Amino acid sequence: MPRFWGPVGRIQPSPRNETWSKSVARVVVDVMLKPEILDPQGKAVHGAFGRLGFDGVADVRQGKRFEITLDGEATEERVAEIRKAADTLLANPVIEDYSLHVESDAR
Amino acid sequence: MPRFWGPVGRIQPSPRNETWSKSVARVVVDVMLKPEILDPQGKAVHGAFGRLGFDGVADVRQGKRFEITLDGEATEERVAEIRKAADTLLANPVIEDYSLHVESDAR
Amino acid sequence: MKIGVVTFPGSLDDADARRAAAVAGAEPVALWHADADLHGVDAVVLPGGFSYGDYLRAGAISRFAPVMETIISKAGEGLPVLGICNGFQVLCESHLLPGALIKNHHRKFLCKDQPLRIENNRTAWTSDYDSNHEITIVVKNQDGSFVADEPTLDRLEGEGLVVARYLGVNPNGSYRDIAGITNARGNVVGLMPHPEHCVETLTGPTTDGLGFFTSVLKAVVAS
Amino acid sequence: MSPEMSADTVSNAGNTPDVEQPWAELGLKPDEYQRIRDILDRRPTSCELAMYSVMWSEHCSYKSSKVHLRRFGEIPQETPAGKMLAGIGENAGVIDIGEGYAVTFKVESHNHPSYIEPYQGAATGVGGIVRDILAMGARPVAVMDPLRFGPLHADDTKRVLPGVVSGIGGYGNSLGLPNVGGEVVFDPTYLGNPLVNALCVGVMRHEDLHLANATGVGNRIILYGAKTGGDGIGGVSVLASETFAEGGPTKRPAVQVGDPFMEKLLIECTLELFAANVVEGIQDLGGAGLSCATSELASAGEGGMYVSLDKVPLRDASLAPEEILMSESQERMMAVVTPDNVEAFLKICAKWDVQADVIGEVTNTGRLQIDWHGERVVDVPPRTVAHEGPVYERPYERPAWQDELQADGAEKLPRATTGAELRDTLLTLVASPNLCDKSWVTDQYDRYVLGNSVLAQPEDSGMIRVDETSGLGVAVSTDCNGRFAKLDPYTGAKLALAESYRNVATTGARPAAVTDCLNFGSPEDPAVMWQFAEAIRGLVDGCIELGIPVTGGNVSFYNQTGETPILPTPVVGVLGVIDDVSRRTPIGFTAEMEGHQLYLLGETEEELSGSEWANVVHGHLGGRPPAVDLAAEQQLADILINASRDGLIDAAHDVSDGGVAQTLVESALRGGVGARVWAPDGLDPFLFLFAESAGRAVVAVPRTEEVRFTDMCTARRFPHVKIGVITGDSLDVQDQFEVSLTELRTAWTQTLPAALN
Ligand SMILES: Nc1ncnc2c1ncn2[C@@H]1O[C@H](COP(=O)(O)OP(=O)(O)O)[C@@H](O)[C@H]1O
Ligand SMILES: [Mg+2]
Repeated sequence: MPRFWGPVGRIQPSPRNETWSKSVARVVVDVMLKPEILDPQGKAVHGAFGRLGFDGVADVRQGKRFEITLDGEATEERVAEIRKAADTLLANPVIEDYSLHVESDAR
Repeated sequence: MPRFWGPVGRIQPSPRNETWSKSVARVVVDVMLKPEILDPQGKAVHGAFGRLGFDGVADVRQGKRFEITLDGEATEERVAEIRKAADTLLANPVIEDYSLHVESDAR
Repeated sequence: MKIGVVTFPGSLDDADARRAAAVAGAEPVALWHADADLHGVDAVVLPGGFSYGDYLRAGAISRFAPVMETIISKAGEGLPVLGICNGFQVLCESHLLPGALIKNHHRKFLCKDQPLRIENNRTAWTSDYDSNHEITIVVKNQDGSFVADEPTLDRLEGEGLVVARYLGVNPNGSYRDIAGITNARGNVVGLMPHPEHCVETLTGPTTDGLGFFTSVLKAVVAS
Repeated sequence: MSPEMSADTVSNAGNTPDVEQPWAELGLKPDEYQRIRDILDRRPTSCELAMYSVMWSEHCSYKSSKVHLRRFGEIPQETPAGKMLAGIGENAGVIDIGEGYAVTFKVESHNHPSYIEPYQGAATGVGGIVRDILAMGARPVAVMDPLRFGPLHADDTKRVLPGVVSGIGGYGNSLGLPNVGGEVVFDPTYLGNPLVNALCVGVMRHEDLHLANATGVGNRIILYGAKTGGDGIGGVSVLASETFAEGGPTKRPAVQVGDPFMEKLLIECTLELFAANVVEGIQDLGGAGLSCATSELASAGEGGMYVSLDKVPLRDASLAPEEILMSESQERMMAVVTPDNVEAFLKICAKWDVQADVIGEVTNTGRLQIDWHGERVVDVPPRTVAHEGPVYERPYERPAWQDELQADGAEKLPRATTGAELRDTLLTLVASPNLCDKSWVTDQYDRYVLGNSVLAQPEDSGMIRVDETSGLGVAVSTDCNGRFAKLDPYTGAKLALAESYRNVATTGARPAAVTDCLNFGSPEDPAVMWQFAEAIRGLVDGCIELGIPVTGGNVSFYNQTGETPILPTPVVGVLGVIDDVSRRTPIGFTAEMEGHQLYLLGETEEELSGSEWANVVHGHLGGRPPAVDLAAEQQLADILINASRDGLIDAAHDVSDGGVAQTLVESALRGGVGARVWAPDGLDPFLFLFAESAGRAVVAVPRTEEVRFTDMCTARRFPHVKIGVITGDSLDVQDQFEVSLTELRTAWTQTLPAALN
């Protein structure tokens, strides 16, 4: 349990707002429902677009984005590990596809 | 009904598996919880990484990804509209940040 | 005295809220999300449920309903508004109340009988409780964790705007155990637990929730 | 977009009799394919072939079970509560419960999908049964979920169980339906075959009863709800791919994703349509989608039906006509509406943001005719699709191992004898997966929504208030002990019925009707088929004896991994009626009951085979299950119901898995007050605590009512014996051992969280 809710997140420094000193890398995994699978969430957002008067939207799909900060550099080996995690943990291959990319230190 | 879910789905062609003929554009909005807000889902994934033996992960944050397919081209005006939608609807500025980018026709 | 209860697409506890209003002695009035008219009600309840499936963020889409425009403006004039669970989420999304509600820290839906302390009994919805009254009512939600930045939390506490706090085990990870908050004027209250399920011994764990509905009757009469 | 599609039309089929068709891939047998050709007097079009193949599948046609299910018709079709207003053959059975109300309830399985994708499989299982109830004209008011998984500590259970539970909660909670009961059972045979059964109860006024038939020539057929996508098409894609000039269709998902928000809109919209009186006939779309809905509606009507597939709103325009007919997209309904009501109908749908389209009409052709792109792709007699499918008399035979199994009784196994050993046994059992606290599961379900839940889990049955003024209500329980059914499927089915019946009566409601979900292995295995036939025989005999009919249910076959079938699992749901829910009897011992006398009703025998004790302590399954005496069950029920009505008892709890010990533990922990008990004279303390004889309950009698209560039992010559008194904060078994409620609670509650968190 502590493993889980424990003091995991020391503080969660995010490159979005902070400058970075240590060498860290970030891997991003985007998980989307397969196109043939119904996406009720995207549908709800699409409906809301319409009612709010945002026109010209053909479709909305809603998925998940995981930002994974590594403890050091994004070596090939570690990215392969994350890919394995994406296959088994982050995405449900029965209904989802994912794509993965490594982000450089800063944005 | 048409009002709401609208003539949404004519077809939901997805660039993932199909080739594209019509000119369509896709805007992607990534929404993440602000770094100071606790992210229970990211934390759970982080915990799972640990238990599955994926080491060296400093942090995981889970957010949302919206893939918005436009009916035509991604003109500046329409992207501005989507940005407005992101400000008011897709992200809650009290707890979330977002970033938006236009994707080219194919991946 | 009329209490209006809004039904959004996906509202679930609307009938329960109307029943609770009736048990308290008010006349319940069903309000419809797409109808901006409040039909002369003296107070409004935004009920629990999963409006629009809560697919985007809880309460995010309902906030744009026509009825909400009227409610937002009338709330500014002092109309008593109680948001329960999904209703609380709608109030935060509408910025009538600060903060936001995110997924429970354990990421599961949780339904249990929850002890609370009423910390502010000066609102339109809590005057029938003693100060620091301990009650037990139902908590049930998926996205019940109240979050806000530190200055906001400090302000809520400093100004006595925390209406109710969880006692015992925090059921959802809410910051500072906050279960409910109010605006400065005390007419708008957001509450994660469900007082409307606790008005009859036969169907609820207690009748401790009735006070919210009897309080507002008095508030309306007094005003 | 997709390549040009061309359909296999009826005229094309007439002109090309020799085209090879993939009937075998679609699961049809050679004689079945030939029969289709005989019916049509030509080869079927690919759309027709798709329809026949799916409607003649085991799941839709009940071809292996029909001959046995027919026996339910031998049960008198009256219920103790009132008339049966609709029975087997309808979407769900309906019974009159008085005061102008009717209730409908049914249990269904979603086992296989829940194994593949636990969350969505379970979620859409709830969605499907709720639409069945809605289709009868009723407002769904509660759900229950009998679940079975592999061993708690198996890895795959950790994948399946949390997904299933959050799927059931995710869907049911979002619909605003209280979950008031169910089961969570673990056994190794369910490891590759979890059982996810879902039950829904609905309430309506008599005049709101709607049936699934298409009558009235010229009446419109309206499809409403979600758009049609490529969900759950599976094998039919093979067929569809043949109709593409090139390229082939996109991938079709085998998994259906549920949209509970859509279903909530569908419920409210449909109820408003009923209230506005604009619906003639109605049918939900579940398995086999449009094929099933159109052919069943037409078959149950008197004429024919015409449908244009071009009017069906699609989520994916690349769908071939075969796929549109087969799609199992969720959250859809089909209604038959008179032409002058169409506008009102569409207006109500628009109010709820529910898409609705007129896709056809009732005709006098006697045929189901379907067009696509202006050409006829289906032209069949609807009854041959929906109701006159193949019927199999599958061979069945009592397996050779049955005798050996029954000879290996648990009564000979070593038992605890000293107080300390009994105490250990108790704590071990209380913490075992089948007997431990299930709130890790049930806390994920909303049991309060709608404000009419008078009793919910862990009470003996769920109880829902139907009328707020009179207090009229219904109680429902579901039960099955698959280990008993394995030892003797006939008796096991009767025991499941008896337990469910007893659970309903224990809460003070009078049992009135039965629904059942028969979960078995492969019907092609004669041993499994024998188990199935025996279970039905047990249910039929049992229902006749108890005087309650089977109103509907479901069969799930092929629950097996390799050669190993699951325990035969005939889940039985019993619904009872109570005049005034304020008279309900809960299970808990509360502080107000301090000093109440505890009585054990019924006889305790040396019956340990198939018990939880044998299972947990010895890992043993053998012998004969407890004897079942339904006349005694009926007497017990009468006593419990009368005692509740007359205020003679304040708490009652039936005795089943785990024996009297478990009954006492649950009552004590529920209310937070303990008991001092003793084994009655002449009864071995071990048997007193752990035997699982049927027909028993423990009741709490106020001292002031003791004479009246015992007089009532004596007058009925029903066995009753005082076993203790409610008091203190421990379970004190005199002369044997004492264990504090704190220690019991820790043992009882920690098991699931420790395994699953
Ligand atoms: N085990 C069973 N016991 C009683 N009735 C059953 C059983 N299995 C199926 N039925 C009945 O057979 C009919 C057809 O079942 P099914 O095709 O599952 O209905 P639906 O398509 O409406 O869900 C229903 O009326 C159902 O109640
Ligand atoms: Mg049906």
